[in-house]
Amino acid sequence: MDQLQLLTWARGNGLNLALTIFVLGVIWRLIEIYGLGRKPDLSAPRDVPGASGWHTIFRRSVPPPGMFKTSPVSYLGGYVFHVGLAVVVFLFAPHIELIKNLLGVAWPGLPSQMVDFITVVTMAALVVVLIDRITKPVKRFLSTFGDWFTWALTFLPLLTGWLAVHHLLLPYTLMLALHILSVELLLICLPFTKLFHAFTAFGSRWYNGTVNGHKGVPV
Amino acid sequence: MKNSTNLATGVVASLQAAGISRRDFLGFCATLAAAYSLPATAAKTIAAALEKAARPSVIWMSFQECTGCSEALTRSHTPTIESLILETISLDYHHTLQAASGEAAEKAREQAMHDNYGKYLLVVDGSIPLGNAGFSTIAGVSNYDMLMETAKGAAAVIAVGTCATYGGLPAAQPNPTGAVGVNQLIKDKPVVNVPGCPPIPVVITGVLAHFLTFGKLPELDALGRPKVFYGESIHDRCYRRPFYDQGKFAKTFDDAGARDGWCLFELGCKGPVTNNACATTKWNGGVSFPIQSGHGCIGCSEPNFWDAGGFYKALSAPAQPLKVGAGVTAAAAAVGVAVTFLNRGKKSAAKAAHETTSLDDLEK
Amino acid sequence: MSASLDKGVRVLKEIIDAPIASYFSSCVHCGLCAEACLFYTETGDPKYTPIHKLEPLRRIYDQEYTLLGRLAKLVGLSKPVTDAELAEWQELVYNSCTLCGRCSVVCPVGNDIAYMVRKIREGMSASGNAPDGLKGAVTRTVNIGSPMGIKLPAVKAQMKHVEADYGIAIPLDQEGAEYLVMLSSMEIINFPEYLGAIAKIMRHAGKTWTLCSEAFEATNAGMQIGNSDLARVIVKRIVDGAEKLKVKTVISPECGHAYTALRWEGANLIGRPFGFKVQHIIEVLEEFRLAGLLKTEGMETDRLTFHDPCQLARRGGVIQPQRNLMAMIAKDFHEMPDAGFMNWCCGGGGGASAIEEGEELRLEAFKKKKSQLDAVKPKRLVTACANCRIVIEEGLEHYQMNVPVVGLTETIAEHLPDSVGNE
Amino acid sequence: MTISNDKEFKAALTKLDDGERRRVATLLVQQVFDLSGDPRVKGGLELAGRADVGSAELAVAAAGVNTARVESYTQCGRDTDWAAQASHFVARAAQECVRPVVDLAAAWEAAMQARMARMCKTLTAGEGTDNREAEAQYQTLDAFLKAKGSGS
Repeated sequence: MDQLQLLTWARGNGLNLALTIFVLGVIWRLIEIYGLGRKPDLSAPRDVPGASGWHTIFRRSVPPPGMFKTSPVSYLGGYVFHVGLAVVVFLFAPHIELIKNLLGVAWPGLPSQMVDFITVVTMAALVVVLIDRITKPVKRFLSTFGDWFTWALTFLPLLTGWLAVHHLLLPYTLMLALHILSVELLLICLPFTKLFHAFTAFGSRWYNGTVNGHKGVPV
Repeated sequence: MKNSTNLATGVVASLQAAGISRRDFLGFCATLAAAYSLPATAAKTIAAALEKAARPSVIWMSFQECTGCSEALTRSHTPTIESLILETISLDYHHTLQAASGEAAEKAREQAMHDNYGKYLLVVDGSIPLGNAGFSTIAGVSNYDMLMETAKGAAAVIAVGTCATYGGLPAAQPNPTGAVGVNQLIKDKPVVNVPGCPPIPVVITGVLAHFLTFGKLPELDALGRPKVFYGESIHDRCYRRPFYDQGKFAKTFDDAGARDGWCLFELGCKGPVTNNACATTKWNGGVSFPIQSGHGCIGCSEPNFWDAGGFYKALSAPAQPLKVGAGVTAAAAAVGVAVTFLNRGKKSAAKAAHETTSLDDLEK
Repeated sequence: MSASLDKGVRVLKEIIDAPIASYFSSCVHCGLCAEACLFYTETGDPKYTPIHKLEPLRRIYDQEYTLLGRLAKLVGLSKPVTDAELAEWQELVYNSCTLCGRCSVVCPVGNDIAYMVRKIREGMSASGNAPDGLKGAVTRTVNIGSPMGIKLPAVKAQMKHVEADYGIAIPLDQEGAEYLVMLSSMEIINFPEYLGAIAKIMRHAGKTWTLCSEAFEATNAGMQIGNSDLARVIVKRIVDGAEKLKVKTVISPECGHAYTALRWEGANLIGRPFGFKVQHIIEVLEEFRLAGLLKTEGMETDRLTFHDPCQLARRGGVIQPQRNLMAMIAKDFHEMPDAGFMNWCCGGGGGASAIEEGEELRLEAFKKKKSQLDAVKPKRLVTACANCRIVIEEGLEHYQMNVPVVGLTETIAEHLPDSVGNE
Repeated sequence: MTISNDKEFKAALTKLDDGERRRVATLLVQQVFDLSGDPRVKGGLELAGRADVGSAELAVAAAGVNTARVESYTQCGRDTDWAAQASHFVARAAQECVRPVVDLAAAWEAAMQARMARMCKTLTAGEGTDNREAEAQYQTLDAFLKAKGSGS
């Protein structure tokens, strides 16, 4: 199999396989998690504006009072790499083209050079959060194989994509194939690792906001 | 064209006979020097070498092909220097071009092989079918047998066109004839791949000129291609590249973006994964190349380009219609519901087995 | 003597629900919850990271309720939870967690960690791994009626004392009163002034109220130890008492977890909504204030600050009323850093103060409160939880700080005119 | 005149000056001191009982008494030992005696907390209702007033 064939496989059967597992995994895991249900709260609710699951879904994206200065690296690094990932994934024209092909929806992209810059910043942020994970006692204490593995899963698509665009290390075609394959690996692993927080974080925030919102606490 | 003889006629003389000035010839040499990354003074060296070069014997064999490669080389709108290089070689066998036919033609080939054993160049266009010897024969001889026999005495083999290099169209899925390229069969001597459908004429002549000038083949990359012509992707040298960098893409072939010359990536241009010199040397004497004409690169010089997901599909788009559909969703839901059913059962069982805690139950 | 690992695991299987599944699936090990926990910030020991305190529960969830976890368990790839492990976790689940819920409001993915600690305690208690101090407290509550062993005669003696002190009669078992006033053991034992203050306030506001001889104790050690069966027994007494006396509102005393037990867990424990209202005394005071029934006289002139009990504020939703009340009587009021919603726990909530072996850790964690107080340097500290009050007083004593601690209710009462009694 | 209820008791306290009130309060607390035995409380009471006590001395004593008070708290959820709790109220009552100024409220509080101490003690044996401390306090104040009256 030559490079173009590998690329074509990655764009064809590979993508098919990865998306199949991804869709399968996401739906299965979501049902598995939320199918457990919860008991209704029989206590009399306290109605306070702003105290609800929906509010918390959004509000929790902002650091609670005092937290930013205790962990600036976690917050800054986290913001930069999450926003950066979102920009790179959803605003790079070739990626939009993929989404258009998959879902039939499209939107304007950003200039490729800007995406290139954001990719570098995002990778830098990921390296910073990795160093933070290694050096901070709490993070290191909590870290399992899954944490290192998912870091790599997130970093590789950025790195291979960036290397491909810049024709570094390997021929573009091969690097592009590796880039797509790394994304496919990410898709396959996402439902079964902590990366699934991309879906459940919203559910978790909603539950937290709802349970505490019932008490009139806008968390 | 005539059945060439082995007479050593000066290149310049023959060029002049064809109405091409020495100035034009030197210009051609300068182009080659630049292509090979040689200093400007090398143009003179090339010119001198070409002037003195003996006319080497060349055997050109066409297998499963469309003659497009030969056409590209010879049927230029106006006679070009590329086509005239052919005048400088002793093209001893080319069954499309040669006057002789039948036994006489085959005899010419055998004669050339015999006379120049170990020194002649073998140029091949077209792929070789391995599925059945009868799929493609010349004078009753299978392509495979003829290639192997002729290659034996060749100094080097130049595979011209994507069919000869990688199998090309005949090898496209499902490859009914079992077509392969030359370098999959010839392992014991240098094989230069000059892919393209067709290859850029100046690249073909450039390889020949290099051989004539320096007596050896140009430096090749991992795919056997001359690095000088295939070292960079079309995307990298494309004049529309700034639009790619700015994120300006034509969405259809006739929209405002297309008219303004925006990048054709989203229309399926394969420039990024295609290594060739189209964007720099261009075609027809530097007039244009596909992207300049408003059509994306189809990647014709890359292996398996026929099967690379469609000419009009962006590189980042799925190469084939995806099959993730209702079936997968239903299966996923089934797994989820099954697990949930088990989970609920487990939870209920735990609840049913719950013995109300009394104070004693706090102690082990 | 029947607690066992099996029972504990079974209970954990029973309590795992969709929120818990979602929370565990969302955790990215960012460790931010540690920064919100005073047991980590003051010791620097990563084992006090809140989410880590739930590790046994996480494994049970994974092994029992996820398909991949089930498969891993089937082929022996995952480590089962052991009794020794649960015993080891006792310190993390009880001594070093006050259910203050700070972690729950900082978690970026939205995990309500305190919710889960409350739940894992169900399994810990069922497996016999609850601390002795809490076992004693819950045993006394169920058998005697109070976690501190107080019986009705002690309450009656205190009523008598307060009647003499304040010159106001204390109603007992008066059917049809508007308010049923609950007490915490702490108030019966250590702070008789609370009952006096209530008497004064109710007289001032012109409200009818009563104590209940069958349900005077508001605290719920069953909830603290994390056993819903026992918590139900305890809360049922109050429900029965309130229904028997046909009161409109039950007032939870100045005690944080009693409020949570009654206001938020109560109806869920007995499995039906209450027919009466539950309010913390601070909410009642705020209602009186808004209705113009609270006419205070004079202002405190010394520098004051307020400590928000976690269960009242962050976990209970009562944050502004105490400030409105302070504004009525305090001229020189200053907020501590992080006060209100993000206030730091005293270090002794959620049953922690009943655990003797946790005392050293508690004093270590108190450094957080100390630094908050150092930032304000108040002359006095006002709070609304008897347990906070004692834990803080002990901490202040340990760190040789001279800041008297008083309850808000009694402070308000002091500013009410002595219209009838004491003459 | 003899004091027979809290109203008269309070009225009598009102008429005293701060120094006298300190000494009366101290006498009332010393009456229940046998329920404590804490040396810091003892020392504080001895100091407060002196007519010529200085404010610096009082401050030192107050710190010691406060420590005794906090240490003797029964913590939330712990089993109550009423005898120990009596000692807590003795310390709390004593705290009123070592204040810089013993006003009416402080003297009253000292008396009330002393009664709480006695009440706790009676709870160890009985039902806490056989508390005669109030009467004992009336007598003590009577005696103090008589001595004061004969002295002046």
